[in-house]
Amino acid sequence: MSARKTDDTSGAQRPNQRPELAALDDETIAGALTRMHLIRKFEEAAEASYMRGLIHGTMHLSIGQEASAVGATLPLEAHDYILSTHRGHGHCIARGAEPKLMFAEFFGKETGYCKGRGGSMHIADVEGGNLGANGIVGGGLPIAVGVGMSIKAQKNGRVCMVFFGDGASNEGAFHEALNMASIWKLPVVFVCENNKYGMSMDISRAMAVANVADRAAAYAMPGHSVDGNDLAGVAAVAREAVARARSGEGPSLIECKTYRWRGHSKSDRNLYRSKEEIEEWRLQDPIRRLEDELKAHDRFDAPSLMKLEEDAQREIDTAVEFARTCPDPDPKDLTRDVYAI
Amino acid sequence: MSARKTDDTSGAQRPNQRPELAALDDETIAGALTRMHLIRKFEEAAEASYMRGLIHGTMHLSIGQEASAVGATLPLEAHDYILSTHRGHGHCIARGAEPKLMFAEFFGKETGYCKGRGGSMHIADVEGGNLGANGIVGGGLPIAVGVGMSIKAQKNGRVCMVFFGDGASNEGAFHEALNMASIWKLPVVFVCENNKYGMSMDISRAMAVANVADRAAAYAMPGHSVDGNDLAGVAAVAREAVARARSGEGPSLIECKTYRWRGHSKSDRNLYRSKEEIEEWRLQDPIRRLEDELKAHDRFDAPSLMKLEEDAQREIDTAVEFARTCPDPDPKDLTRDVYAI
Amino acid sequence: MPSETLEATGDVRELSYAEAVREALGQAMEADERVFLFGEDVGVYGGAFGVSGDLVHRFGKERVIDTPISELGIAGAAVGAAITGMRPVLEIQFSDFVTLAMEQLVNQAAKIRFMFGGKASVPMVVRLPGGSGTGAAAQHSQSLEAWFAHVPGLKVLQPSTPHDAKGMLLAAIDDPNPVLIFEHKLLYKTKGHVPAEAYRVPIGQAAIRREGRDITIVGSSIMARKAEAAAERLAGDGISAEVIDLRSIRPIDFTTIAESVRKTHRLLVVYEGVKTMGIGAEISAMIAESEVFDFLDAPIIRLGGADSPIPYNPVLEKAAVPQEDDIVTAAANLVRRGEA
Amino acid sequence: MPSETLEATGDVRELSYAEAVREALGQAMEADERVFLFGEDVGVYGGAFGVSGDLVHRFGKERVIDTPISELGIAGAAVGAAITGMRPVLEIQFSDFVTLAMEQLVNQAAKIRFMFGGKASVPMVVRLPGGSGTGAAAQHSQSLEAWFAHVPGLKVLQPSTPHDAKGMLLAAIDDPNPVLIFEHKLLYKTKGHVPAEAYRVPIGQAAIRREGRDITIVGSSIMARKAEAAAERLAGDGISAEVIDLRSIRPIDFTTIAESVRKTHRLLVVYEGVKTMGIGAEISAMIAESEVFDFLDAPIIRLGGADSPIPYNPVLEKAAVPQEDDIVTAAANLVRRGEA
Ligand SMILES: Cc1ncc(C[n+]2csc(CCOP(=O)(O)OP(=O)(O)O)c2C)c(N)n1
Ligand SMILES: Cc1ncc(C[n+]2csc(CCOP(=O)(O)OP(=O)(O)O)c2C)c(N)n1
Ligand SMILES: [Mg+2]
Ligand SMILES: [Mg+2]
Repeated sequence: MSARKTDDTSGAQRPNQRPELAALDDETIAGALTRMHLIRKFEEAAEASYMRGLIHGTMHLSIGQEASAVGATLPLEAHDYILSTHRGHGHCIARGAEPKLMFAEFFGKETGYCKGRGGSMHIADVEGGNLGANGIVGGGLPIAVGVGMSIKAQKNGRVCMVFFGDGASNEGAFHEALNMASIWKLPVVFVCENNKYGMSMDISRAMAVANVADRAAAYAMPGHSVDGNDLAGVAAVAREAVARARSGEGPSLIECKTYRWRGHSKSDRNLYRSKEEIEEWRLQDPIRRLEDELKAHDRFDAPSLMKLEEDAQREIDTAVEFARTCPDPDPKDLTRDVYAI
Repeated sequence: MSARKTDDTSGAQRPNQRPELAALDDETIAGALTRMHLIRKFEEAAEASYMRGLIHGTMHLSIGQEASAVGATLPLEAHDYILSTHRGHGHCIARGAEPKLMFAEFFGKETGYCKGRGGSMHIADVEGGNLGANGIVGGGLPIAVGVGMSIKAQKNGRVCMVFFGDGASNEGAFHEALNMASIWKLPVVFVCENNKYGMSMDISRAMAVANVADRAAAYAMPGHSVDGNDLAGVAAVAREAVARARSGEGPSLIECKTYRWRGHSKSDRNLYRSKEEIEEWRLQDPIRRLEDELKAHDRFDAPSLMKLEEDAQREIDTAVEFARTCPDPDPKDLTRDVYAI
Repeated sequence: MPSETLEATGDVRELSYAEAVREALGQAMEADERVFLFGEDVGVYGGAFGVSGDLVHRFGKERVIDTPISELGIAGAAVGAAITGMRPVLEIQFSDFVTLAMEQLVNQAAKIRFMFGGKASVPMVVRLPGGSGTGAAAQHSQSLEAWFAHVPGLKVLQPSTPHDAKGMLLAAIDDPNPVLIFEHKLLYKTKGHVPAEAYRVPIGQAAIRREGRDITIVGSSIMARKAEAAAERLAGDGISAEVIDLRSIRPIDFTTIAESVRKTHRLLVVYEGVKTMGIGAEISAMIAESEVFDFLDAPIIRLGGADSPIPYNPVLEKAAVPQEDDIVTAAANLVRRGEA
Repeated sequence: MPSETLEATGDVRELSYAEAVREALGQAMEADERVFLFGEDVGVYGGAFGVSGDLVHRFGKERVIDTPISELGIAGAAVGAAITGMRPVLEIQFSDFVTLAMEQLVNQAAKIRFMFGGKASVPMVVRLPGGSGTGAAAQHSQSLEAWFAHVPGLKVLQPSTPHDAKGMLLAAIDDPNPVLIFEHKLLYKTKGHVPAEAYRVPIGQAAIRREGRDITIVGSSIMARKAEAAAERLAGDGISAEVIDLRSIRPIDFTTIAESVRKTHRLLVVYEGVKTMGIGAEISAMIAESEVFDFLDAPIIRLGGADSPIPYNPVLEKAAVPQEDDIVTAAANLVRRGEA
């Protein structure tokens, strides 16, 4: 989905709809929905693969958070950059990664994005503008500052969007990065996916302010807190922040309030939250919410929505099959990629 | 100076004076002035010793910042803690350290506070509640959190006051420490001595907000910005913050706006600031300002003020003489203090 | 596990390594109210590796404290608590994250006592789960203990058995200095005999896990266990290997190693950290510069981690650190070389 | 300084080490607009040790960038700039402060290429003034280079002469990998011959500073200079010492050292970092496990920093690191021991 399309109408042709939704044309919406489905199906297949013993390490699933990944990246252009997190499958797919190469990575295959060296927590596609997931909470934040410095030095008009969690916003790296981006007016958009927990730590125990976005004040940068399960709402806020970044006005902090349906990782026994809470948030399913709204406005009918979902499922099924049959790396190549020559 | 004395009048007997000054009785004022003189004279003697080759390393002088060190610590009680910085001579003296043992340390002598192992940047007096200067910018901030945890666990009613500079407030340590102190409502008072520069970096280049105190909002803690060259003003704000900490309501952030007259350290050629700026700030001399105000209100006459200054000078002169004649450590004791047994 | 049964007294049970650590924590907290536990998800979650388990329910949230994700801050908090009368035990969730806390551990914890002329002490313990083998890739699998062995003022331990995990942790909590304990993640589920009482395993003493004549194999952490298994196989080939479990890497028990090498004339050192500048380098160098040098009949061989980050793919991951087979082969080669 | 005059071509001047570094920076920035310099007070202040000097006036504030005091952040910024086409050169004001930046250097810079399957590179340079001797005490005097020599993915240099300071920095800026350069503060004012053109000193090659027959002395950074001076004195006592300046500690030039030891049969390694787990441990271990072992006539002796933080008092401070006298004594003892 290109960002230009999303701005074509300003909702003029869709007067009954709230402006955030009206701003997105049908093609854009279809593309966004497809990506949300791909993310959801990717995660489900990842989980199933884990159960079937196809996966060696751990993984962090973002089911329930699809609107934030897809909405935030919607205004990005092809040459823009993202930096992602340990819970990064969604950001990858949102940025246009190929699920089959992601699965290949996930299965540790030589054909994977990182030739099986990185795995779930390190999927990257530098050529494609995805500068990598990160196993270190908050690890991408200072890197984003440097990317912003590059963009500024190279005057190439790009934008860098960096994702991180609510938990990450208590790392010193958060503070240093937002401060530097702000003083140098770097073209960086900081997107906090506040899913209420840093592993088992409820955000209300981990910080004294109500919103991560409140912290933007410490850097004199705009802070937006948005319903992270509302694709159109996230996209609207992101569009503003990306435009601001691109025009040289500096960084913004966006907080998407959302929720992860699954445990933090496979070792999580959900001792720190209630079934009721999880159930409540499942009712806020970002995909169903968007579909329902589109149907209510007669923009898409049920069969065409169903088709988007089925197509996504098929792509994921094919991707898993592709990945399973790919070759493992050769141990003799162990040190091949340590140094560039 | 005990804190109890400072609260005896609430200024009732000194109606013409602003409340911050009125709140301080004569004994308190005399004690505070003495300490400010001691700091000033200590720093001048330190500088002179450096010129005479008595000192081996570098040093960071706090001339011009005396009101912040003395004012902030004025409400502390004997058993309270402080943590200081690389520019820490003033905090030490304010907390009641003996100049002769400080000079002994400064000259690297076995009789110094740290037996000559620490030097200017590490003067500590753990028994006396001074948990140490710190060579690492922001290094004391996370330590203060742990001291706060101790106080809370031991329910001993103490308070920990930690000093740091404007430059330090851009370290990740600042963010992590203020956040933790806030969520746990620890009895910590964060005192930022904003002297406009972190070495050569003007605060307006180093951060985008106007005041360090503005950052308190990110931790839902009170933030006070105060004229750091006004002893009475600093003391008033500190009194409030210390009381808040002691009563279990949690930490505060105080910003004392002040200025260092000397260069950052001995290698500083003052290329980053103008003579005019330095001159302007010299007119804001915290000692003379206080003296003038006291004289204007007829609380002290010129001769008694002069005597305080002369006594301080004498104490410093004696201290230097004492320190010069003390023995160097014995190299065979090099590893003696590495491990506790 | 001969040394365990030897050292055990009183009521001895089979516990996992993780359970042994938890038991030590519980006993220390029961015995001394200055002791408290903190770190990310050590509370109701029970710790990322289940080590703290139910401790929060036994001791309450004031003594088993979940922290924000602020590694530098929590390390500094440990320092502050330690110098003012507490006995903090900090868990760094994965040892890789200690990269964020180096300042406080190295510049503050390790140096405060010295910088203050011996007038303060910093009795804190940091537990650091480390090592590869779980498919967690390059940023969650490192073995960084060698860095800390380079820092005067710290003590650094690598217990390899449930018995030592408990006894060394209790010794560390007693110790008036900052002690770092690297726990290999793959050891958490391994079982062994653990006495019920609160015993101490002294810091700075290696353990001879198996006596032998032909070669000394020094292993640390999980490699001590692999070395034991390898020695068993070597015995089948007629090679008598003495296996030393290093246990403490700062200080290092030079005497035990030196005596063994004096007897066997050959030394193989096995460790999981990157071979270059890993702890085996120090052991080799200590022996090579001592009088024991004259007793050596063959070069001192090190088996350490490959010169690469830890890869995700499990085949590569295994290839990146010494395996039992590698130890058997290296030991056999070394013995044969000495004989040729 | 024989090797310098040997390597020099064209216009050769006397420059200080600091001037040589500055010249390299200026030439790199002139030749390649991707190169930029940043760090705390590198701009109008000219750098804490005066290294950047007037560069901000020559290249402007966009390319010589003062940063806030945020070591983790600036290290990460270097990584981000490097992976997106720039060639950042970062100054960490004192190498001690790198303790705050380990995460980005070790988990990110060193591993990104590997974790991404070779699909990215991280061409960045970090300059780290280090070492003792200035009375700056324990938190401003460390020699931490050994830590980084333990990290695959990094390159680590310790030039000891103005000539190498310039040539190795230019090579580092060309290098597509993250390169850390530890500069000893006491070397900044030392002078030496420096060619005017932009030459490179290859990374990974040690330099033989003096040829000899009786003993090989390997020194790194300032200790290479002290070893040269010691060798001169030893010559007066009839001992012919070969002096090798290590220059690069990751990778280490094993071949040059091995060849020398094969000839002299004795090895003394001198470095300022704490002896235990310092770089001398690796050199000793490399030799002890190689075929060169059989050529050794005496133990491999290491002279390194004392097992203590660096003290403030100047007498203690000197006692804490190897001095010229120590080198002379150790070398003489070693040669005599071999002969006895
Ligand atoms: C520096 C660091 N500390 C701790 C961890 C372990 N860890 C991984 S994810 C996580 C929780 C992160 O919370 P948040 O930032 O809110 O992201 P979320 O998992 O909720 O998406 C923790 C503690 C880590 N990977 N890196
Ligand atoms: C972590 C760290 N970074 C850099 C330095 C070098 N340094 C010492 S003081 C200083 C400036 C500190 O500024 P500020 O916090 O405002 O305190 P001030 O010197 O103005 O009192 C710097 C950069 C240091 N000591 N520690
Ligand atoms: Mg979260
Ligand atoms: Mg300042």
